[in-house]
Amino acid sequence: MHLVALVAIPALFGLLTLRWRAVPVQLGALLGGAALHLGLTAAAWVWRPAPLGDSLALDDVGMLFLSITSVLFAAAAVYAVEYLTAPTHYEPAKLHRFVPYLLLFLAAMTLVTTTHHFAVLWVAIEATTLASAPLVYFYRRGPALEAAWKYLMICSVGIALALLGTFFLAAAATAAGPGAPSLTLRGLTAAAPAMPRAWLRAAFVLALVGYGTKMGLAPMHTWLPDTHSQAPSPVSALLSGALLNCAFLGVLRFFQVCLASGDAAFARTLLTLLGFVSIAVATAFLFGQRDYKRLFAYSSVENMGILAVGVGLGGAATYGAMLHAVNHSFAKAGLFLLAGNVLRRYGTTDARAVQGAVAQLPLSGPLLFALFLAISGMPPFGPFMSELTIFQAALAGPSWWLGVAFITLLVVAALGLAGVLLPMLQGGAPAGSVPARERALAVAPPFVLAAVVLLLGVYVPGALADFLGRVARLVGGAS
Amino acid sequence: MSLVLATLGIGVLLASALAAVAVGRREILALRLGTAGAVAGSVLGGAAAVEQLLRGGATLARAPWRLPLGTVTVGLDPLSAFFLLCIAVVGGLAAVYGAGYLRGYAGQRRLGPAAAFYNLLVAAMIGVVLARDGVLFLLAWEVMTVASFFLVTFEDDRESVRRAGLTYLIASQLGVIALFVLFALLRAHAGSFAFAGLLAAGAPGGGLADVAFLLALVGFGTKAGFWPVHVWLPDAHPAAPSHVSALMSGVMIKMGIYGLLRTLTFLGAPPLWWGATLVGIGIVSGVIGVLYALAQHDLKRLLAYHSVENIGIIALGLGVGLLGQSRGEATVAFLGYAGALLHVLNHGLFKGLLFEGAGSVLHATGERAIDRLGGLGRSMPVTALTFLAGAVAISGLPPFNGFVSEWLIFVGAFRGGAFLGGGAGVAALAVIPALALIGGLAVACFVKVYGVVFLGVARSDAAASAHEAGAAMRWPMVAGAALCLAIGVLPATFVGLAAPAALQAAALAAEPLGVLGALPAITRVALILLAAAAALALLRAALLRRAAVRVAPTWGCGYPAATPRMQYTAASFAEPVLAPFASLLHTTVVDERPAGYFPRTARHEEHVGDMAGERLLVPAVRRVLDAAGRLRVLQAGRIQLYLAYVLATLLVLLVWQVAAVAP
Amino acid sequence: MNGILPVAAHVALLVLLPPLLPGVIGKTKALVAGRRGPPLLQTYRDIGKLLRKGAVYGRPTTWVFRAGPLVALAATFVAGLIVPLAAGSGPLDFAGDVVAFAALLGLGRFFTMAAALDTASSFEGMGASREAAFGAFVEPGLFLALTIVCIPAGSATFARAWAALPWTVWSPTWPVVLIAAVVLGVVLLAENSRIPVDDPATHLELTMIHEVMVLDHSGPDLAFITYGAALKLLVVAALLVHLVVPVPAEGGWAGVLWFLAGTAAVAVVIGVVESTNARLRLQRVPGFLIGAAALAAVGVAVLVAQGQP
Amino acid sequence: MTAFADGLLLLVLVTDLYILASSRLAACVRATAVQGVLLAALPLVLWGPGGGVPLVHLLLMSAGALAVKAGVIPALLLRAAREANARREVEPYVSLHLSVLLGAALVGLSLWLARVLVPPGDVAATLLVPAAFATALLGFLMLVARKYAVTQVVGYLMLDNGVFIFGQSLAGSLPVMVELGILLDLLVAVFVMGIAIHHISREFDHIDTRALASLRD
Repeated sequence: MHLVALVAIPALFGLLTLRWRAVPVQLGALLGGAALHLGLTAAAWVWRPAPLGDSLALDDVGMLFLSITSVLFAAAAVYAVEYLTAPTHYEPAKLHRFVPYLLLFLAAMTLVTTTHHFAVLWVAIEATTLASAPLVYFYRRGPALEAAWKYLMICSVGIALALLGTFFLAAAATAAGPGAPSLTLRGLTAAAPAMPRAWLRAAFVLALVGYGTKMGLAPMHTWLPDTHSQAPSPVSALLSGALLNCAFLGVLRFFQVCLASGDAAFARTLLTLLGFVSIAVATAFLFGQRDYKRLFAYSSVENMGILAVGVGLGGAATYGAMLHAVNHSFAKAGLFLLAGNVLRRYGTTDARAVQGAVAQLPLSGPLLFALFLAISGMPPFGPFMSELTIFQAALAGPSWWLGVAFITLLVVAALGLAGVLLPMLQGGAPAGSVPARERALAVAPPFVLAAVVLLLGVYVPGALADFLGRVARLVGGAS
Repeated sequence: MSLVLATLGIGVLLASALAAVAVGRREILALRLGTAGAVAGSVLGGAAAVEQLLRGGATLARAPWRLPLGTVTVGLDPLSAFFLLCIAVVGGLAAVYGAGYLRGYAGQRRLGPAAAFYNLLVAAMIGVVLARDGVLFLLAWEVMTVASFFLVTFEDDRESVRRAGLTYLIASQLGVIALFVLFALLRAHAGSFAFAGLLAAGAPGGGLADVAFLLALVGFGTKAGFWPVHVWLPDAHPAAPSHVSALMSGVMIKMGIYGLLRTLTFLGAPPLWWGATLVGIGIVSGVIGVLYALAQHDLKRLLAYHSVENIGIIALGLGVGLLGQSRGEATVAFLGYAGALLHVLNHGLFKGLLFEGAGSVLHATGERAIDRLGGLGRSMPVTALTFLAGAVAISGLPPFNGFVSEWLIFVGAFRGGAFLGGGAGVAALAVIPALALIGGLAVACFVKVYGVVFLGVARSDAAASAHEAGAAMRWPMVAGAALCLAIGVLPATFVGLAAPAALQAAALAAEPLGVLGALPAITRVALILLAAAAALALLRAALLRRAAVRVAPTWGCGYPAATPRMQYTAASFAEPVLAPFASLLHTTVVDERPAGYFPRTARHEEHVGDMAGERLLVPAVRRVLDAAGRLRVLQAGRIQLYLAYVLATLLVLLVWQVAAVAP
Repeated sequence: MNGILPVAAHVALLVLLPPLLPGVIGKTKALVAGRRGPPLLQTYRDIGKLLRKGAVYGRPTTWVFRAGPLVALAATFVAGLIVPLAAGSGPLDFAGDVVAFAALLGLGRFFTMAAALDTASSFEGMGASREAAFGAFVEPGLFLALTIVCIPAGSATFARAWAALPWTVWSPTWPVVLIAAVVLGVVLLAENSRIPVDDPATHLELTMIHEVMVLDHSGPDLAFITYGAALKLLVVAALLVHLVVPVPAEGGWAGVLWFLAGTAAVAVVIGVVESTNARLRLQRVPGFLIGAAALAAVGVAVLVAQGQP
Repeated sequence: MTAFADGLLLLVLVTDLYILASSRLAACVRATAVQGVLLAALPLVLWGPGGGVPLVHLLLMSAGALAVKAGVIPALLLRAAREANARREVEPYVSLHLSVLLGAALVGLSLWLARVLVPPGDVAATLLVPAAFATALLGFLMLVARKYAVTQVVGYLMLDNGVFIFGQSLAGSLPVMVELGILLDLLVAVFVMGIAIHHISREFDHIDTRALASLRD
């Protein structure tokens, strides 16, 4: 029931708000949905919900991504209330174009994390695209339309490939043994050892390319910068922080089947390869980037590459990747929320038009600086530790040069970020300008996210470390 | 006990940093809090270091705190303690100076963060020397970089400052790649990030030690400022507020030396070429550093290049030490390391002092161009006197401290040349003329600086209306000068502090006999020198009491209408020194010769750019960026193109993977 | 060096002998040129006269201007206490004293140049600039020459180095010692502003080096400078003397005699060199000094090739 | 049944190539509808009575596919094309001739892939896998080659049809609910795309995606 409630409550609230457009209803549903979802997720940590058959179940991997999604959604919801109702910004009347889809989006993402059925997984991931496309088009401008169109087309095409991959897996399972094959994780992992290798490989390639498109792995990442630059900031935060992870979970599920088959080496190679390509491509685009929201989007591509590399390398690197998933989600969501504050102050996403953000935005500016350092892998923030974990595992692995390439790319990418962000952050205020008076609700969510990222940099609670270790072992790593 | 003090010091520093930020807009209060914390933290750290050095041995403690990837293990051994001492002394003095210096910025800049990042930087440096675990070390190291980055960009409304900050960040981060790889390699070898584990695992073999050495050289050398990875240094140090320049030049770059020494302790007996390499680096850094310093017209930039020079001297000492170690010559090894270590302290003191002096000049005149100063000795007597002490000290002249450390290195090199034999002997011999040349050039440079800035008459209105710095700025300079003199006069005491660290670096159990027996003689030399000068002064006073003393215009060789602008300038002063090295410098010349019978204007300017930067590194970076820029056409905006990428990726991967298992 | 007597003898030589050297050089030059020249003791007389005079100080000068002559003289004097004169060691000798010796000369140069810049005169600045350049180029040569004599001794100590000098003609190292002597000769000329580096007798400020630096000094200060210059000549010449003349290590009267003879010979040689050479163009001086350093480096290389170290 | 099924699949391939070669939007959409009808027949032909799959399941699938693929979606697309007043695709990125040639190559590739990926179980059609691959790949080619939003959606539909064809080999193993969910998702996707096309034509006065290339680096 618990699991059903997790999915159903936001879905129900979403459908409800589609119908009733009154502002209090919209706000209440948004905040209430977020709170309920967060509460249910927290409860799931204490009382792990019982699975409903083989299809709806919450394992440690799902738990990790569910928790990230839930927390980020709460942060984005609180922020969005301020963002959408601030007098200077958008009239509350537009709330109904926002809240229902956001809630449906949450429902879809929750379903992704809680299902063990590959076809349901596919349906859920496709649903995330469909629910979030209207959000991308929220501003109803030409570029927003373009972004939404690209998002819709590219991700749908990718997802279609993933569906083919899912079918291939079913075909492989059919070939594996007598009896009707099942598309649940349990059924597939059981059948995996006997699956014909060609089908398994083809299935994984399709899933990797398909879900990888949604996840933002290069060279399928192309929709990501467009979408993130056009969507409202809280939506960008959720897209980068939560949605990409959900797509990653899709890849991980396929990877789990490969692991069970005993033939995971090829999958590791592919993950590592695409991971490195992503990091490299993203790094190249970070330099001289003119739009700071696009900048963050490319940084997400880079970080998805890091996750892929971590899982691809296995061992301790996988643990690092899981830790990094948390770090990246929180840091990136915080960055996008702060980007919203910057956008509101300067009225543009052009990085060159922004200067002296630290002086102009006395709260958001320093916070943005801190999260920039965090996402750049600077201590004492979490990404430093997770990237160091992946790196040292990579260096200790069979090809030490992979480790060197990894750390080099990461550092260069951080410099690319610095090259764009520092000129925005630094510099004095122009004469006569007054620093902005910032509203608490616009700063509190990113502040909380930054605090978590900081905490994870200096102290990972033992329980969390154990949990992440279990997650890592589930997806072929070691703690 | 010492560890408790040191960690307490870090605690005080961090707490005061938080407090300085927390008081918000009450800038002066924030500054006071920060300074008080910095001083208290430095005192605690210094006490810890002295206690540890006097007691000897090493202490180790593990905190009940787990980093995500390592342990919080801290420790103090002679090597750490000696560097801790340097941090505490220079950090404390510069903090007091900073309290006076930053006051002038109140109302224009946020002082709270500036004070906080200062304390954070000091705390991070203490963390670096205390760390006994690779992860904690790297963490402290990066925090050090971040904190110093914020300090460098304190005046971030100036474009040049922002650029310097970015350069600094780029250089630091590229350098730190090598350190990451270094520690990961060591961990792969030893199975642990803990230093104890690295030591227990013994020397890595199979070329790994060589690789590790090279990585340490690049990684730590970038922070230290070895040529050619020094390029950030002449930009960043002048950009920072002067007390920060003092701290960065004085001790932060020495963290690179510390890291190098610490790494060497893990790598076992050094082969000959390590020492020879360091000697080579030392020669190039030292000579190039001082030459570029001579060519500078900006006071702080000049001092920054002198840091490159002095790091070169330290590298020479380390090289001599390594050479001795590689040949099992304990005396040579000890002398080299002791000289290098003492020079770390010495350079911290006199470079701190000099940057503080430069800051006072900047504060009083708003001018950093040497050729627009002059005559400040009259209006700023304390600054002038202390700056002179620093100038003599940095030139390696008695009776100041720079002489003592260079003397140790010289003596080590002489002994090395005599006893090492073969390639090691030649390398040691190469140190001697190089150090001599560096010393001679340093004398030339500091006569130039001191003469043009403080002597003669003012070349600009700003210089003419200069005033002495406030008490908070004066006293640290006086204290620094006094310490420089104290080490020069009482070397035995201070070499005694460096000796345990040198022994540790050289992996020696006991001090080689008789090496330091000559130090009391240096005391004698210094005292006789001071006494002789004093006696002569008394003699002259006695003689002049009976004779007429007049003050008159300077003899102008017959030209009656001399103006301040006709004084010798820094550029002209340096020209004959630099002329033979012209090919080593990257000089751009602006030359407007007088033409016609009644020439109106004539101009001659020479600017020396950094060859390593402008010929080597900047083009390399630009090339990489251009390549990245060319990739941008991939994101051309057309959805069909994007879908084609997906299709192409799919087909390639599918055909590759399926063909791999095709029957 | 132990005992009062040798120390007293050393200090006496150090204090009394210097002004004689310019006299000997001057006499030699005069003789070569066929003139009578000034009296041998002229420098003593000049110093005495200057000490009794008053002083004129330039208006822009500060205490640095007054400190210059003092520090320079004091530093040279201490260097003189280190260097062995009429014996195998000086009163202040210690292991590594060679380095201190060179550094003390540097200190003197530092303050002389600083005092020159304190006058705000472009001429004196020019002199200081040239002195700075030549001083910097002299250092490597000086140290390399000292390396040649110190390496066989295994120590940067005058007493040890002089004791280790090969006084048998067929010793394989004597050509190298000869190189050291030649280089030290060049250093001597440069350090003391003699021809061909500088012309102490020139009368055009634009071409001077040392003289133009001290243009504004007068009275006792000038006396100190004049005396200091002579002292420096003696102190540096003492190095050369020990290379070319077998001053007995135990000193005594024989030591004094050998030393006086050697010093006189050096002074005469300087006089002859100054008479037969012209001053080099300023731009060519660095080449001259660097050439000397290169020669010394060759000496060191030969030493290494002989397996000496 | 094999021959019958293969004939059906051959017809699917013919419609694929027809769509690829056609420049008129209406013709493209109609051919899609024809393909939808063929696909709706596929489950019945493949698994027929006694094929081991419950008849209800087959009928539901068939009816669903007919409604969605041959009914609603083509109607939606036709309306969108009419609304945008677009008749024919003038200059596609890849010319029609080249498209057909490339299409033929992709069909070749599909046949090779099908030789390696031998269909498991008792699927009674030799052309099933190649036809699935070919339809999907040709749909992809449409997506890459064409400029108009409507033709792009047609390409997407073909891609999905390819997946659908392959899915028919698994009719036994997928619960009908899931299959219908997939169909529904497809419907909603195309529906959303239709809305997007509507907005595009209103915003830019046509449905040429060249206008949608302002976001770039």
